[in-house]
Parts: sequence; structure tokens; C-alpha cells
Amino acid sequence: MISLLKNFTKCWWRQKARASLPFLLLFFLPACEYQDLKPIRDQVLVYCSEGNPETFNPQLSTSGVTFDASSRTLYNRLVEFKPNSNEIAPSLAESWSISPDGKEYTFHLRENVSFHQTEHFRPTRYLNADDVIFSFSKQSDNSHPFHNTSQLSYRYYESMGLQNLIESIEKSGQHTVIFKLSRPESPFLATLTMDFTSILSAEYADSLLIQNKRENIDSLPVGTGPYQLTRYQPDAFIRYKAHANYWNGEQQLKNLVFAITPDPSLRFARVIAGECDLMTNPLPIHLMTTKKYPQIKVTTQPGLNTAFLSLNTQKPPFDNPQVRKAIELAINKPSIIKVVYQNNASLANSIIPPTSWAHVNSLSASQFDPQKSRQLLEGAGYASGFELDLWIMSAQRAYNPNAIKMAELIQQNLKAVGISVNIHSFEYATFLNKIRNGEHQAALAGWIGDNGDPDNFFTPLISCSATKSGTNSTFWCDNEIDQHIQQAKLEKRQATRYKIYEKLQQKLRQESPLVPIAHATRFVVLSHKVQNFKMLSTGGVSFEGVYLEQGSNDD
Amino acid sequence: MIKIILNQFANLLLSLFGLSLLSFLLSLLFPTDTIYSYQQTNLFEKYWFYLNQIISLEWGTSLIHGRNVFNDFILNLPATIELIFFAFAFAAIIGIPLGVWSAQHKFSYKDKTVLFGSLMGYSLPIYWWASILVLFFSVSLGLTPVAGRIGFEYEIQPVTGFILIDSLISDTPYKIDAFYNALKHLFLPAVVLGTVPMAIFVRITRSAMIDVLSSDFIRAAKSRGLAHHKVLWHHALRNVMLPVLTAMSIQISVLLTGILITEIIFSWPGIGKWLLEAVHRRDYATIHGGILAMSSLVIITNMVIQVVSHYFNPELRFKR
Amino acid sequence: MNILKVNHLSKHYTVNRGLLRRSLVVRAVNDITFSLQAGKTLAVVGETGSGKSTLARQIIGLENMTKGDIVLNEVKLNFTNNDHRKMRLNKIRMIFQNPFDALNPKLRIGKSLEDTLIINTTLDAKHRKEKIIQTLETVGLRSEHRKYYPHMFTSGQRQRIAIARAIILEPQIIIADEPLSALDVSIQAQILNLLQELQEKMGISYIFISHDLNVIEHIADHVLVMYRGQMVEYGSVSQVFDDPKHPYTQTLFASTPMYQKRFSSIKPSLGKKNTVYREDCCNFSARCYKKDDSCNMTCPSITTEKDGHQYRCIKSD
Amino acid sequence: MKHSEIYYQADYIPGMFENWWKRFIQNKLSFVALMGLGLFLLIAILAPLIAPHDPLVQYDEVFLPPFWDTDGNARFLLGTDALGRDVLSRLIYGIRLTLELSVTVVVIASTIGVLLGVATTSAHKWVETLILRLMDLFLALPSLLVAIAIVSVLGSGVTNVIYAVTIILIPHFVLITRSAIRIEMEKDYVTAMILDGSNKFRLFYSTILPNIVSALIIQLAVALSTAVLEITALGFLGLGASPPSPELGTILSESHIYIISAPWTVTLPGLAIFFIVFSINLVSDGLMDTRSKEQ
Repeated sequence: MISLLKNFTKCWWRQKARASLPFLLLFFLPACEYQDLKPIRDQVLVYCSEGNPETFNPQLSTSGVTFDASSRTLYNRLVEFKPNSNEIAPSLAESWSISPDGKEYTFHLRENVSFHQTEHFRPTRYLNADDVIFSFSKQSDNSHPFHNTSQLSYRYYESMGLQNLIESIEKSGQHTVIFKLSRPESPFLATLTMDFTSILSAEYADSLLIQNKRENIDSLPVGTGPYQLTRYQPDAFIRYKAHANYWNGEQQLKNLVFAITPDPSLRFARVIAGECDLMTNPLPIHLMTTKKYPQIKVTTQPGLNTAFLSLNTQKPPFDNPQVRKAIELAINKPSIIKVVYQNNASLANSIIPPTSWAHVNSLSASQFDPQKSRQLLEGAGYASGFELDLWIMSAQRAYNPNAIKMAELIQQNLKAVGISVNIHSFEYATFLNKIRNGEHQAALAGWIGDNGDPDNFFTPLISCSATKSGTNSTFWCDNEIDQHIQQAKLEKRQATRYKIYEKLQQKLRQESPLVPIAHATRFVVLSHKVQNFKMLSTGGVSFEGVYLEQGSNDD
Repeated sequence: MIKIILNQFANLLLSLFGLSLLSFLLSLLFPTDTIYSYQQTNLFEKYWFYLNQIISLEWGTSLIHGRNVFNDFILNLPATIELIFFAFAFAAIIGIPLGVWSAQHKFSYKDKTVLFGSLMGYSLPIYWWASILVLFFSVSLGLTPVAGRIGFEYEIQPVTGFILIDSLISDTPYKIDAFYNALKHLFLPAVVLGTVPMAIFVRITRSAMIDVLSSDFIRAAKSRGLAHHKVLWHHALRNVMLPVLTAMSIQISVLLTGILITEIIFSWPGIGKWLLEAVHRRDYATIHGGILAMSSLVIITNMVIQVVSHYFNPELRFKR
Repeated sequence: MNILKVNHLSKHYTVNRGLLRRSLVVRAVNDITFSLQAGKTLAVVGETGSGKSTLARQIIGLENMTKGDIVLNEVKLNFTNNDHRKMRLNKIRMIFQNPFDALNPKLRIGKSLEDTLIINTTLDAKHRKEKIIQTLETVGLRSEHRKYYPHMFTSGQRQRIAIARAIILEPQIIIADEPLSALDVSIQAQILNLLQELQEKMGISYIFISHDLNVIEHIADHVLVMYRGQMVEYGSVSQVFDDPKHPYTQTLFASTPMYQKRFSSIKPSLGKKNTVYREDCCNFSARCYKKDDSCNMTCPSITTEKDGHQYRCIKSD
Repeated sequence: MKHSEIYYQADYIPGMFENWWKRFIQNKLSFVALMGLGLFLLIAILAPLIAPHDPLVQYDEVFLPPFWDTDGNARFLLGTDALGRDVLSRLIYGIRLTLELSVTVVVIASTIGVLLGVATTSAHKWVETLILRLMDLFLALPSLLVAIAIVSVLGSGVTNVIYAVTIILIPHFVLITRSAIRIEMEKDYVTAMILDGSNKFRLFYSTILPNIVSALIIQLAVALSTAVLEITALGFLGLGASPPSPELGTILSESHIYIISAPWTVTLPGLAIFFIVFSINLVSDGLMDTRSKEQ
């Protein structure tokens, strides 16, 4: 029926357009031209991304949107995870060795790895140890000329505690780098897969220093990755072209575009209409209707993420664990999972998602119990309730498809125990900034694991050091817990680490600095044309090896 | 004529002066706005400093992107102008003939239908109207693109900033395709933005046409035996254009209101989207500069239209 | 007895003509002197813009005077004095030219009339109603007309209502600013009769502004001819109509069909107005059929003949 | 005495309002529109009585389509939204809230505007110039832009929306009042009233006001439709009433992202706004018609 109408409309407009005045042509003829455009469309992969990257330097960010646009496209790390596994594979480092005491890591770099050749920079040499040292000392050394190129700080580097961990990085010949650690650290290799350890070009930095344009290192990136940046227009698109001299072979797909589309409905519409080939984080309701559209398919993966309600423990009344507990009891998590996630998520009792080996099944499940919640509030002296400002971000995240909805549900839940909630919505970057400054009382936040190691949840989210870097949005700092976290990092054996993490998680359940809500399942909606696309276990998208099937699927 | 221009120019300066006072007040209310951290103690000196900043186009830098606000505005402006132009063209091309036709059949059921329809168009909440059109044309029929200014597969280097021009002067092999693609992208936003002005054009043209058709000189022309269509197009329409032109100057303001909504819905990278995103980001430097720039633009455009309509109005032109 | 005396009355406006040009003084009324006796009618004649209406507005107190004075019942009126103002508004009433515009369309007639009584008298509601009915009947309408709205009346009826409104306070003087010009000829006669009837019955004096010489001959006792703010001729009806002295008056007669025969020798000049206005001088000279160079040299003063007939012209014989 | 010109003999002379009403309902369309508008007002007033559910309560059925759909449910006539709230109840309360806000705005704006308008006709020349210049400036600027400027200074929220839209509407009232009064002041009956010795208050109240009231009522209707559109637009842009408040624009902005999968959550509130505005516009068209017939 629809296609009949479609044909009819097309022909009708075409006839009209031929017969009538030029202005009609201008307006209506374009609607009939779709077929003619096919060939060019097939050479470009358009990814409907969720927002502007904060920067093109992954060292400066914690947001997945930024990583998708920078580290995963433009850069490489020393080592990387194999797709869909926790196994670490070589990347820029061909091989590595760890000293017996676990404090010295030696990496042998790949030879003949070339950097991007761009309009503003022509590399004259291949990757060598200097680039690795530059990339790390830029983050660690306060007096490094490239340390203060941006107003953003090295949040990951700080929150992962690398400042204290890495004692020195030394070069031993052109292609060998030795990391010396202050103590053994079992998740260190996993840390080196993380986006913020991407390797930048030291030669590019030198040329910028001469031109006195140091800030360009963050905005006009030069990396070793599969694609290089050609143009960025904020709120519109990012354009990439294939890196011709990519060490792993030039990509079959020559052009890549990130179409910046924050509205999830618009993203979905664009994929259906064929304007985009791929999108992440579809709305659950849209997933229910994908069968209607034969041109698209959906792939899923349990997510390495947690959505939680962060309570600022520095501000009353959340300095009182009783009140925090009461909040957790008052929130109806199953209903949130049903309504907000359309059941595409699992209920969270801890910040560690079930896909991680540190997940504890036996953890006491959180009960929805307004009665008890009210008692706790009474006990804490809030029998008549209080007013609560709940901050949310307007953008949709992998762990939370609809923060507004979730906030509204929580608002209802808390109203039942006498707490009146005012919802304040902020744009993503603003939200992060304000949270970092601790301006909030309570906020709907979340975390996406990005190196597969459980420590990647504990250190940034609840350690004391992370209250300074701002990823610990609860500002909760407990020395005992901190010790446990450190202890687990030093331990090599996974079984022992599991024991520590189990204790840690039980302690967290008692203290409730944050209320874990859900672990969202991850979805990608993509056109059938897209081939060889694999989801990263850490949640982001990488286009390495992806290509478009030519000339098929004529709808 | 020169006197009229001078007069209008004086009016313009006065309006801009008032505007600068208002926005100066705004800048006092936004202490976060970095560039206007006044050293002066005296209010007058502060204002003088502010005025100097504004006139020298030092509008501060965006708190989010760190880019110069005025440059941002200029960068985003062509997309908006392009959209407004086509919306206007759509409104005028459909609205004016419909108004003429309606006037010719005045008080008949045809006329009433047109009037009823135009009132409907006038009452549309355009954010909703846009959603409905996208749902129908783009999602169900797949005839038009969902959003954006041009397909992402086309890489057009900005030269003039007007994508239709840029696509044609670009040295890519697909420039004609790109041009058509850009036109396709323009279609729905232009229709959405043009709907309310179109409804207004219909009504204004109709009533002006009825006035003119019943005037003596048209009756005289008819009695001279001139052909009907000649009377209509040569004599009547010319006199109708004046009220329509005046209406246009009011429409500029209406269109800019529509721009804010239309650009958001269609992800159209113009000044409306730019400003609203700044509002959501609490990017005060951009909000401030954006509001100032858009307001000045409206005031200046209004002045130009006034001068033009004076030029086309012989009655006013020869009046001393 | 003179109930109203007007001495050397003048009204000058200053008109701003933009930044670059000098402002201009317009003499709308310039040095007018006359007096009005009880029960008599003074007609003021002149073309549009001659200052007739301004004169009327000054007498009634809507506009202040630049020079001169107005004496009502031996009292020299002070514009800012509230008692004087009250007295003037009560004793002098006005009838407007356009009967369609003179009545508030949103009020019933009775209400309009009642407002006048509420403001100016201390009568209670019952007496006000009686007074309204009585007045309506006096002007030839019926008592139930007070419930009607203005749009329900013909123009003649409306003018009757306007007259009712003027006489309801039993004034001494009624200023009628071209009260007939908007009416059909047959109705003009009726209204004119009504006005005369009222004059006989109530002893009202009229200042009757008109350019219709026919009507003036019929109703007036004295005639004042104005030209560009100046009085050019003044006298009794018989003096002015039988022997007009001023060339302007003569031109007026010559251009009125009824009197054309008598003045057939006069060829009204079609020249423009004098471009320069000269106070106290002849400003009619450019259009005057009698003018010669002396008109521009000498400024005429007012000639008063023995019988009281006045005119301002050096060439009249 | 002559009685020759009496045409009306009826004992009962209908009042001004009655006359106006008769002329108004001659136009069937505007009469129907008035009934429609009355219906909306009735819905607004009776919302707590007629809404089948609490607009904020979330039921378990999420995205239930309206009853005419095969999956529909008679319990939720117009279906449910993303949170399982009854769409019909939210619409009813939305109409109530939106109209409440609009009427408040129009009442405040018209009061201030008319007073300012009167002030300009009798105030000092420079006060007059100042007010008029300011009003001209505000009129020249796009209304939504002014509202956004105000909201971005004051922050979003219902109260600030009221301020913003009020400020947008005031200039229209000032200018309409002013020009209507100036036209009236030229009329002979006003002069006559002055000659009766009327004071300024009585002059305004009994003579000028009845004659400008129709212009003001038309402006009230126009302002009401503008207010509805602006308030909902601000709501749609996320600058107005914040969720979960059932303001129609806010409802639209919340459900906008579901348009592809659950279109009824978008089309229905949009239709409600459209019909409110449309009926107000039809009524104001009718008012203008009536007024032009009168003159």
C-alpha cells in the first residue's frame, strides 16, 4: 500500500514538474531523484552519533562519545582487547614482557607505523618510543609544554591513579619502551587498552610548538588510527577518510561520517530513511518496531555498564547513610526496568555488571519497601520528608535510554515517602562540569566500563582519589574501602581479587553512597549494508574493518 | 527619497541604541559572561565599554566551544538565510495566487474554503506540524530526508556558506546530485517554516485585492474593455504588492520565531539551532551574542523593507 | 444688551517643520472683535480654513486665546478659572456639524442626555427623566426615543438630539458649527425652523457658523466675514447683503448662484493665496479683483461706517 | 411639532451587547468555534471531575495504543504514554494547565498594557516617547526570541514563562489602546462630553471605553491564541513547565521522541493545541467580522 502510494506520488510529481513552472520544479522535482544518488551513498558510512565530542584528544575525556570520535577512530593504543573478549592483543606494541616482580613492563613497538598526513602536518618519521613517552608525560608532567593545552583535565589518568603508579617510562632503543611501576598492579595491561592511553605524535607536537599553536593538538588530531579527521562542524557532523598508510592495511571503507544527532527518535528515523547506516542506543520502544523495517537489523550485547542514582554525601541529608538507604528502598527498580528500559536491562544491586567476573550473584537483593524506607527516614529525623533537587542530563546514554523518564519515576516513588523531587535537566557537558564541582544534591549518572577490569568501576566511582578528579560523583571517601581497592589492584590472582571485591560490594550495600539501578543491554541498529561490524565489549563503536556491501538492498 | 532613507536610518540608530541598552542590562545580569567583566565603577563608563566591545565585534567566546561568538554567528547565518529565503518563496508562491484567486471568488464557497484553510495554517503549532510532515513524507513515504542540510555522503567545501551555491561551484563529480540533494533537504523545513507566513499572505493578498478590485481605476480599466487577466495581473496585482510588502516586514519577525523551532526539529545548522543549543548549555556568551545579533538583524531588515516599500509606493515617494 | 463681547481675540500656533527649517507661526484667528446680543444671531462666514471653527472653539473654551479677551455677562473670562469655565460651559453650548459623529454610538440617547444633566445639575433621577422627556419633546421627538441608540435615527433626528443636548441646560448662547451642511435640503429647513422656534421661546442667542449665504440671510441678525483668520467685514444682515464692501465678500456672493446676478460684474480671480502672510495687512490681495500695487504697500485698517458696518479694505469705495 | 421621521415603534430596544451577539452568531462558523472554545474551558474547569485517571499516576501498561487500535484497551481510551500514564487524563489536565497559564498571562498583560496605553495618551511627552519607543522595539523583535532571552535570564519554569509571554503581549495592548483612544479623541461626541464639563475619569469610563472595548476584545482573543502558541512552544523547547507537569507543550516535548513508534502520544496533544488555537482564531475572526459590520 505504502509503496503503491509512493510510486504514485513520485510519478505524479514528476509529470507535474515537467509541465509546470520552474519554481515548481525547484520544489518538487528533488523528491523524485533518489535513485540517481545511490552510487555515492554506497561509498560513505554514516554513523548517527549521539553528541559532539568534547575534544579530539581522548586523554582529556571520560565520555564514550568523545572516545568513539577520537581514540577508536583516529588513534591506537599499545595493546588492545580482542573483539568480544577479555583477552589482550598486540596493537602498536608487537610484544611485551613483564618482570617477575610485576613492576616493570617492556613493550616492543611495531615498526613502520605511520601517522596521518593532514593539511596542517606532514609526518617525516614512523612511530617510535618518543611518541609513547610524549603521550604519557603530557598527562603526568605538570610542567610539560603540552600539559595545559585545554581547559579540560586528564580525568582518567588521575582517577586511575597512574600518577602514583607509573614511576618512569624509559626508552631503550627506537622501538622499545619500559614502564616502571611503583608497585605491582594487576589491571595495568587492561588499563593500557583504555582510550586515554592513545598514542599521539611527538613530532606533530614539536611542529606545533614552533608554530605556537599548541592547542591544535587537541582540536586537529594526528594519530596512527584507521581513519583521519577531515572536517568537524559542531552539532552537525564529523568527517573522516581512510588512513592511506594504516599499519594494519588501508580500510576498504574510504569515507566515514559521524552525523551528530542527539535526538534518539531522529537517529532512528535517519536509519530507517537510509540517511544513516548505523546507530547505537536506540530507544526500547523503537526496538519493538524494527521488524516493520526490512532494511535494518539489530544486534545486542549485555552491557558492561551501570546506571545509578548518585547521592552527594557531602551535602545533608545524604551525609546520613540511613537516608541514603531509605532512598534505595523507596525506589521501585523493577518498574524502572520495565518502563524505562522496556525490560532490556538487568536489575542492579551493585555497581559491577553481571558480565564482569567480579559480579557477585549472592549479593543481598535490594527490595522495594516504601514502608521500611519511611521508618528509616523517621529514624533519621526526616519524618515529614524534605525537598530534593535531582539533576539529570538531557542526552540519552548507553546505560540510560531516558533519564527524564527515570527521574519522573523516581520522583513518584519518593513522593510516596514524603520526599518532593525537583527535576533539573542539563545538557551533557554542563551536567558533567557541574557534577565535577560537586554542585549537585543528587544526580542520575552512570558508568560504562572501558577496560573490562572490575577495578575500572571501583577506582573511578568510589575511591577517594576520584573525588578530586570528579568521577566520584558521590564525593564519598572511606579509607577502609580505599584500602580494599588498592589491595585488589596489587593482587595477581583473580580468585583472591574476587574475594576482596565481594567484601567491597557488601560494604557498599550497607553504606549506599549511590543507588545502583540497572545494567542496560546494548543495542545497535544498523543497515544490512554494513558488514563486519563488531560491538566493543566496553560499549563503544569502532569502525576498523567495517565496510559497506556495494549496490545491494535497493529499498 | 534620500530624506526617507535618512529618516529610517535615524530610526534604526535609535532602535539599535535601545537594543544595546537592553542587552547591556542582560550583560549586567550575566556575570558569568567573561568578556564583560567590567573594570569600571561608573555605570555610564561600563556602558561605554560595553558599546565599544559590541561595535568592535568582540562578542566574547563560547563558554563551551571556546570559539568566537561573532564568527560562530556568521558561520551559521547562511543556512538560516537559505531556509528563510525558500520558506518565503514557498509562502509567496502559494499564498499570493491563492489570495488573488480567493478575492476573485469573494464570499463564494471557494473563498470560504481558502479562508478557512488559511486560518488553519495560521493556527498550526509548527513544532507539531513539522513532526507530522516528517512522519508522513519522510518516514512513511521516504520521499524527503528526515533532517539536515545535505546528505552526509556529499562533501561540499563551504565557500559562500549557501549550500546550493557551494554545491554547484564545487569541483566534485557529483555536484548536480549534491545540489538536488540539498534542495530535497530544504523542502520540508521550508514548507514548515513557510506555512504560517503563507496563511498570512493569503489573507492579506485577499483583502488587499478585494479593495483594489472594487476601486475606481480597476472598474475604469474594465470598462475600457481590457481583458480580465490583464486587468488582474497588470493593474490590480501591482497595487496589491504594497500591503503585501508591508506584511513581509512583519513576517520577518514571525519567520525568525519559526526558525528557532524549525531548525531544532530538522537539525538545520543555522542560527536558531545554534542559539537554542546555547540556551540549553547555559552558554551565556553565545546566548547574549546570539540574541543581540538576531535582534539587530530583524531591525535592520525591517528598515530595508521600509525603504524599499517607500520606493515602490509612488504615493509616499512624492509626498513631501 | 450684549451678553457676549469678544475683543481683539487672536489665536496663534507655532508649527515645527523639522530640524532644518524655521518654525512657522500660523495665525488661525487674528484680532477679532464683535459683540452678541440676547436673542440675536450672529453668522460667521468664511471659506474652509478661515478660522471660523477655531473662533468657535475659543469662545466655548476648548482653546485658549493668544491675545484679547472674552466677556460673558459682563464677566471677563479667565481660561484657568474653574468657576468661569463652569459658567461658560453651562451658558454656551455647541452643536456640531456632523450629526453622525456627535452622539456616542454606544449609549442610548437618554443616557447621553442624562450624563449632561448628572454632570451639570443637581437633579435627582426622576427629575432628570422628566427633563429629558420634556427636552426631547421640545425638539420634536418622543419620550420613548430616549431608549434608542443613535444609529436608529435619521440624520435630521440626530441633529434634533444634538440640539436637545445643547438646550437641556437652558443656555444663553448656542454655537452652531455648520449644523446644516450634512443634512438634506428639506431637512435643513426643518432644523432651521426648529432653531428659530427655540430662539423665540427661550431667548437663545446663536453664533451660527456657515458658508451658506442663503441660510444666513434667513436666520442671522449680524454677519461676520472672515478670511485667513482676519475679520474682513462685519455688519447687520441688511448691510452686508445689500451692500457688501469688501471684495472678498463680494466674491463670495458672486460665487453663490442665488446672488450671482447682482454681482455678475465681478470675476473672481483664480490666483493662488498670498504666499506670505502679513499680519494686519491685506492677505486677500492675490485673489482680489480690485487689487493694485497699493495693496502691497499699505496695510488696511478697519473702516467703521456710521451705521456700524465695518470692513477692512483700502480699495472699497 | 413634527413627528414625521419616526421609524421605530417597538417598545423593547435591545441593548448594545444583545445587538452585538446577534450579529456575532450570524456567522455560524464563529458560533461553532465559540462553542468549541467553551467546551475547552469547560474541560479545563471540570478537569478533576472528568479525567478518568490521575495524570501523574503511572500504570503498568506502557505505550498502550488508543481504544480504536486492536491492541487498545477501553480502560485507557486514548492509550498510555511512555510511563504508563493515561493520555486522555494528561490531555484534559494539559488543556487545563495550558489555558490557565494563557489566561493568566493575557489578564496580566492586558491590564498592564491598557494602563500603559492610557498613560501614553495623557502623560508627559517624553514619558510617552519612552514608552512608545520601548514598545516598538519589543514589537520589532521576534516574540519567541524575547521569551528565550527572558527565560535564559530568569531560568526556565512556569513563573518565568508567565513573565516572558506577558512581556511579549504587553506592547500590542499598549499600541491598540493608544491608537483606539486617539481615534476616539477626535470624535465630536468626545468633544461634546468635554463641553459637558465631564472629568477625565468619566470621559474615559462612559465615553471612550465603550467605544474601544470591541478593539480590546479582539486583541484579547488574538493575545490568547498567541499566548497558547508561545507557552506551548516554550514548553516544547524545554524552557517552559518542567515534566511531569501536564502542560501541552511539555507533553509534546516529552513524547516527541516516540513519534515513530507511538505516534498517538504526539499527535493527540498537538491536535489539542491546534484546536484550542484554531477555535480562538475563528472566534477572533468572527469578532473582527462583527466589528466591521458594525462600522
